[in-house]
Amino acid sequence: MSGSGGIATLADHKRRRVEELIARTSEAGGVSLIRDAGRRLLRNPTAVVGAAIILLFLVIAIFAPLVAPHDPVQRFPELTRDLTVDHIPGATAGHPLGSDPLGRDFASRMIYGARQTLFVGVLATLIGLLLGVLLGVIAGAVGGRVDMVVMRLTDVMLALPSLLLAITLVALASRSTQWTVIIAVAVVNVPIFARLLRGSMLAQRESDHVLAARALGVKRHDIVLRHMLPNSLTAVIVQATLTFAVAILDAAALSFLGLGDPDINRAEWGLMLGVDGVRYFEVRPELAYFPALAIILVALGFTLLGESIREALDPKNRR
Amino acid sequence: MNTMRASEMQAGRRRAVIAAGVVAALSIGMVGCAKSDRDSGNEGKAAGGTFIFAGAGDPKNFDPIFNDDGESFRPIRQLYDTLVTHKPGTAELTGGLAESWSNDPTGKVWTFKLRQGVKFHDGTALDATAVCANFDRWYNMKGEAAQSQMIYYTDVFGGFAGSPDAVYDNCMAQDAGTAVVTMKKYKGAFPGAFALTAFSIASPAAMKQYGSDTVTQNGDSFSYSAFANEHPTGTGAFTFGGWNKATGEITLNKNPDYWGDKAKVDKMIIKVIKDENTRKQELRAGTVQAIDFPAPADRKALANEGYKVLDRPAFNILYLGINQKNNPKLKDLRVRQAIAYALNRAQLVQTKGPGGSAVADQFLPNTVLGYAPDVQKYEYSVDKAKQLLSEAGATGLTLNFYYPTEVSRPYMPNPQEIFTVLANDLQAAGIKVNGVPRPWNGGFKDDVQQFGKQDLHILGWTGDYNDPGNFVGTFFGRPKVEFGDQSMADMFTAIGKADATVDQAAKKAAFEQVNRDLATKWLPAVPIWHAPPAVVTTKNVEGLVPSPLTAEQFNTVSLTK
Amino acid sequence: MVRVILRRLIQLIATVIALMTLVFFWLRSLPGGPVDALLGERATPQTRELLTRALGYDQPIWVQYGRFLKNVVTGNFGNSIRTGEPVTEVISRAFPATIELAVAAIIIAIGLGIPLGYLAARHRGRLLDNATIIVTLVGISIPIFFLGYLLKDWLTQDIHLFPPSGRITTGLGNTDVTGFFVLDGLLTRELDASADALWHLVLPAFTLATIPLAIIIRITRASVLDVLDEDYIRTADAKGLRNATVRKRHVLRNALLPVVTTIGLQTGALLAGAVLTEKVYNWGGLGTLITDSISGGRDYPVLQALILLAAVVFIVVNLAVDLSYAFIDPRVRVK
Amino acid sequence: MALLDVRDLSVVFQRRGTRPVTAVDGVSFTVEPGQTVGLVGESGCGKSVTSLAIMGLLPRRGNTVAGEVLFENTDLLKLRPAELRDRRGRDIGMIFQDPLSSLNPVIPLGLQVAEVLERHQGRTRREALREARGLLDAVGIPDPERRLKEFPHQLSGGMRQRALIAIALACKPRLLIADEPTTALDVTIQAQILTLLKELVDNSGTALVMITHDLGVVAGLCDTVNVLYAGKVVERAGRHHLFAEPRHPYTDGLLQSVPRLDADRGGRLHQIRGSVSDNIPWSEGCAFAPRCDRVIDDCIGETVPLLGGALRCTNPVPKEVPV
Repeated sequence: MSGSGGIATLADHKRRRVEELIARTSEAGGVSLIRDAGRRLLRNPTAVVGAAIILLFLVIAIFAPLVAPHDPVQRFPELTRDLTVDHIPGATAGHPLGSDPLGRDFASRMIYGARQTLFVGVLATLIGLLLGVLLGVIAGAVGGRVDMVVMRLTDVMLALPSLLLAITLVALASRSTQWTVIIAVAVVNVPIFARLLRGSMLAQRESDHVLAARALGVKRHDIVLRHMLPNSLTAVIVQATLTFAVAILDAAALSFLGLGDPDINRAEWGLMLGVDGVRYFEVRPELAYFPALAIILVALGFTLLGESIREALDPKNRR
Repeated sequence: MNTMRASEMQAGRRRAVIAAGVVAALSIGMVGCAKSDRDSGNEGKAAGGTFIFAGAGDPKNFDPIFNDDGESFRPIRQLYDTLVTHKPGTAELTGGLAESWSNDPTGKVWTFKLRQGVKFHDGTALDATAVCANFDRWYNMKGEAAQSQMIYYTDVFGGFAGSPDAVYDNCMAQDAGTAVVTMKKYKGAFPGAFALTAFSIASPAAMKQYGSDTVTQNGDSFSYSAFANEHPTGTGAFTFGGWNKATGEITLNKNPDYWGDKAKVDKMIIKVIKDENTRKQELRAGTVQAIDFPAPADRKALANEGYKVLDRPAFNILYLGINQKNNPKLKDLRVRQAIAYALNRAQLVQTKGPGGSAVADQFLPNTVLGYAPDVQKYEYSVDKAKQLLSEAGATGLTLNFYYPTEVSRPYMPNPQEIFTVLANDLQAAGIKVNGVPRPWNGGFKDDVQQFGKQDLHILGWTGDYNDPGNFVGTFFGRPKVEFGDQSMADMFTAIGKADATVDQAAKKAAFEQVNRDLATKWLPAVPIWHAPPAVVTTKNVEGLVPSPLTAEQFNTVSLTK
Repeated sequence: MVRVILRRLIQLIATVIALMTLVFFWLRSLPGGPVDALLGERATPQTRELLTRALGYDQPIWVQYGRFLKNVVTGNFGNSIRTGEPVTEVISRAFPATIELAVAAIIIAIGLGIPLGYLAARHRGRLLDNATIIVTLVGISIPIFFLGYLLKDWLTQDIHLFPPSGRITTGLGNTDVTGFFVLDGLLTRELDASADALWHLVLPAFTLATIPLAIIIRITRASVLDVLDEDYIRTADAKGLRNATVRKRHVLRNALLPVVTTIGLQTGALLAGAVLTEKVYNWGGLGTLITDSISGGRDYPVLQALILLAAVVFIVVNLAVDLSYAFIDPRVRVK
Repeated sequence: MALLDVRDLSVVFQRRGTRPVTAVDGVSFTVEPGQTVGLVGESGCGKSVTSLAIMGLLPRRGNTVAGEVLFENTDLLKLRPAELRDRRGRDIGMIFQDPLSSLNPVIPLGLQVAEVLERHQGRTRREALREARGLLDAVGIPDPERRLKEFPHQLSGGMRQRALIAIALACKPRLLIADEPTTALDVTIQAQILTLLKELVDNSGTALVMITHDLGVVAGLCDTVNVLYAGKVVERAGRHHLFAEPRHPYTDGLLQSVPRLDADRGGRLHQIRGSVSDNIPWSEGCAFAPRCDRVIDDCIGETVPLLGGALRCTNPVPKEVPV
């Protein structure tokens, strides 16, 4: 929209000039929040770095079978031949990173590690997120006694610091499997997501567009699903990216405490670092350094992205 | 809700400032101390005559009869003596508090000639009455709480006063120097079992004074007497100096009037460090002079750095247990043999065995009576395995393989790795393996020994005394859920007979036959390896003699400058 | 204020009871457990049965629960399965160790974190700022048990700069008054003991401090930046106040509000981190106790008490934080 | 001699990765001692930026200030930060738009008033607080003793603004800059605050720069008025002149868009077409052209000069010919 009414009287070339000038200025100005956020993300180097790391990680994870030279659980005679409890053979033909403590191809295990780590991280995050969001929505939307109960519940969970809760859960699970670890790490995040969602729900219940919708007589669940949830989700997404990093770190910590995934055939970085890496540190430090580095990188990637998304969405940084 | 006055605000700010100051000071202080203290730290090193030994776990208490684990026995062995003991570095019996002992033809009556002039730490004399007092104490122990904690006693002596299967009858003090112990029936365990640390002789006076027999149950556990915790009183080479639980230090002082070789160090501290890696690092840092159970992976490195790596002669066994109950196919000997052939034990020993470990072809080390050199060996052969399986019509067999987590035992330093390797071998021979991990105390022992849920499992044993009964007897002497109840009655009877044989030569022959049959006829389990646990000391530690029973006596240890 | 505290206390009790009941029934439903843990490899069926009766596990579950509750109310948590001493003793011995460690860590985290965060904010976008950001990010992303492991390997083995583990040099730790070794040394005038304890404290404290430090730096930086473009800072400048005054009186005080809350939340992280740090440095505290009571033999009595304690500490600390918050921020006080 | 002489002041914002934006574009005006000058314009016309630039309160990062700000013949822009701080609050006071956010929430009111006295008049805390009490009284805050210890959130909007005024005038500055001092307040309060301001500046002979978008305010107290559009002064005139016969179409538009009681009923209220965002750079002609009713070809092309230092328009509203 431009004041063409006024400039209509102008000579054509002048009018055209004016119109294009206006066009230029307005295009620089008002843009939608999301597009604007996206713009700022791309301009933000940290975001780009984070995204790049994650992308690489995903690619490796997805195409592990194609990238990896060998089967990660197979034991190779040429490696076991001079493998002893206090000597682990290094790089040899066909095994760029040499052997692991059981004569398996370490390089392949590192590569498949991406896959397993992704699996653990994603599942832990998703489960935590779904349960959390569900609780949060219910609490936030229904309010009243339900809200009270849910909040007490999260209180109980939050009363135990994250890793402690995970440890306890694993201990209480008696049988230790990969799933106990995933669940434990997931449950830890439930209250966080729940509170997050409840918070933004409550905030929105009073917000104009919801009030408007209510005034128009839109059904409650429609309001919740169509109007409130979408607006809360951005926050949830940010939290999720950050949670992922925490999840894989916690998984590693559990392995270190001997409470992690007991199946050492499974190539998962946390497991590799927490068990073999530490035990054989002096025999072959790479067994610790590589998984550790991988974990740090990925955790870093997700943190970077999460933080910069949050920053980008923060209205304070617009203009 | 009163609002804050401006003056308070000031105060608040002042507080903040002070806090900040303290913070700064402290953090600086720390670094400062870090520097200033490095030297004084190193002084702690070879402090005169103090020998610091890093153990792997907390003891329970110091009353011998209520204990059954090595970490409790280590200090107890220094504080007490047994009637019969082992020659240093071996499992051979020799005189302890008893200079000599004899056994009547029925094998039921044991006569001990006691050493003269031996005194307990409280000054009272060790004589026949004192010895009998100990035997009677054990036999007449009251209360389920106390009885349930006397693991070795129930195992060896069958039961308590009034129980039908109790082995002990009475103890007579013939004279001050002669104690005569009479059993209701012969038991092969003796005399070896008399050397068990659990059956150390304690001062009756002290036990009376400190109410040694009061074991009280509280919640899910038990608390023990002042005798067991603060005033353990025996005849040992060291006297009790105290147990600092906050730092995990047990202090033992030289006993100047010890009847045997007096301790060469004035003081010994047993420092509890649970993590094997940390034990090694403390050794390197020079804060301890010896560490128990080094990580197998570290032995070579430590040896190269000039530390003394002392191997204990292997006196343990790791086996692959086979439970015949759940899967009928396993009742077929050929299937069990196939499993034996399928396992590449040589490779396992080479790749995962702690230094000095060796493939086991029977369930007891060659130092033990009844070891048969000519048992069937089951050399690794996938083909034989496959062939046997197909003969037995057991191709495509799937087995539940239970293995423990959250545990490390001398015979099983790293269960997960061992399982992974074995499973791998079995898979190669066409046996599908379904691995089931269980926490050691969180279900493994239950599932395997109580409910027998498994088809296969790995477990092991460290011998207590030199007797085949203590090995094969414990495993296969009676029906056990672990290997599938009631199966193979002939095995039980054969072992029972061998165990009951009084004449040593005959007993030897009998057990040799048992071992041969275990390998060829019964094969209830597959022996994997004997893995000697080690002790590592600094160069300046002399005279530490590693014992196959991990029963080291530290009075012989000296520190050279 | 009083009402707030009361409400929190009630909430605390409720939480605790819920937790305990949960834990109790859960634990009882598990295989193995006390009986298994108490009996070594040599357990014979007889002893096992003896023990089950001695512990009253043959009685119906609700009877056991009743007994358990009665004990808890009377402050009796039973005896540790591993050591046989009263749980309260075991814990009261480990507690000072962890507090000593945690306090040292918090001191480091706050003492370094707030200044660094503030500086980073003041030098926004310059080298110092970017460096700090990167370091903190790595600090958050590194598995701290591994960090501790490396520090230990680098600084205690070839160069004996620090002791590898423990709270005090063997033999020196006989000055047990409060259980806080640094303090004990001072109290008993054995300064060398104190110094030694401090010296042992350095590595574990720094390891444990990593994450809180990183987070405090980030929060401080962020909130200082927020405060800097607040209107009232502009007002303060318009008054012509000296730069120092503006920072001390107007910027810092407001910027600290969110930091305080963070510190509160971090105590949780500290307790968790202690589990790892203490394992790495063989630090005889609550963390070690937790790991031991789980993997070292399912020591449920201790575990129960520990969970309870952790909850109480966490809640109490956060209450304290809220109160201190009310102390700094008048707006909260009035509501 | 002018108290404040702003010469060709321009401010350019340049944030990373964006085109530079000229917020203030060569603005010049003067303020005589005791005089009240208005800066008027829609939001975004650069009036607030001008005031901040004068005070040197613009964030250092990302913008460049050019021109001269002569306060009693010393160029504030050339002073070192420390020197500037000595003058702020002592020679020049300032009042801001949002009284709540402009007061520090965690510091009691008393201190916030007192600190400026401590700073510039070397008072001790006690003296300063006593004086502050008097100041609060002067700006009409009831029960000042109590208020001294209270926090901003405990005061009403009006009282907060009075407090800000008290702070700004604490050191009897010779110039007071009020940036939209009333927009955040209820109409009734607005009037009170304005009258308060008026009598305070009159009594103390303080010069006042009143920045507002509200011509009503201007009508109330300004001696001369500068109308800003897109960072430039487009018209400058004495209050009566401006209201009597606005020459610039923009000014005209503003005036007509003010509802008047004497307007004939039902006559629809005039409004200026479009919004601030649709204007063109001054370099291309008259920035207001796209929204202007009186736009002619000559408006587009090159920059329009400030004719006679009073009017920036090629085709102004004709003077009314007396009938």
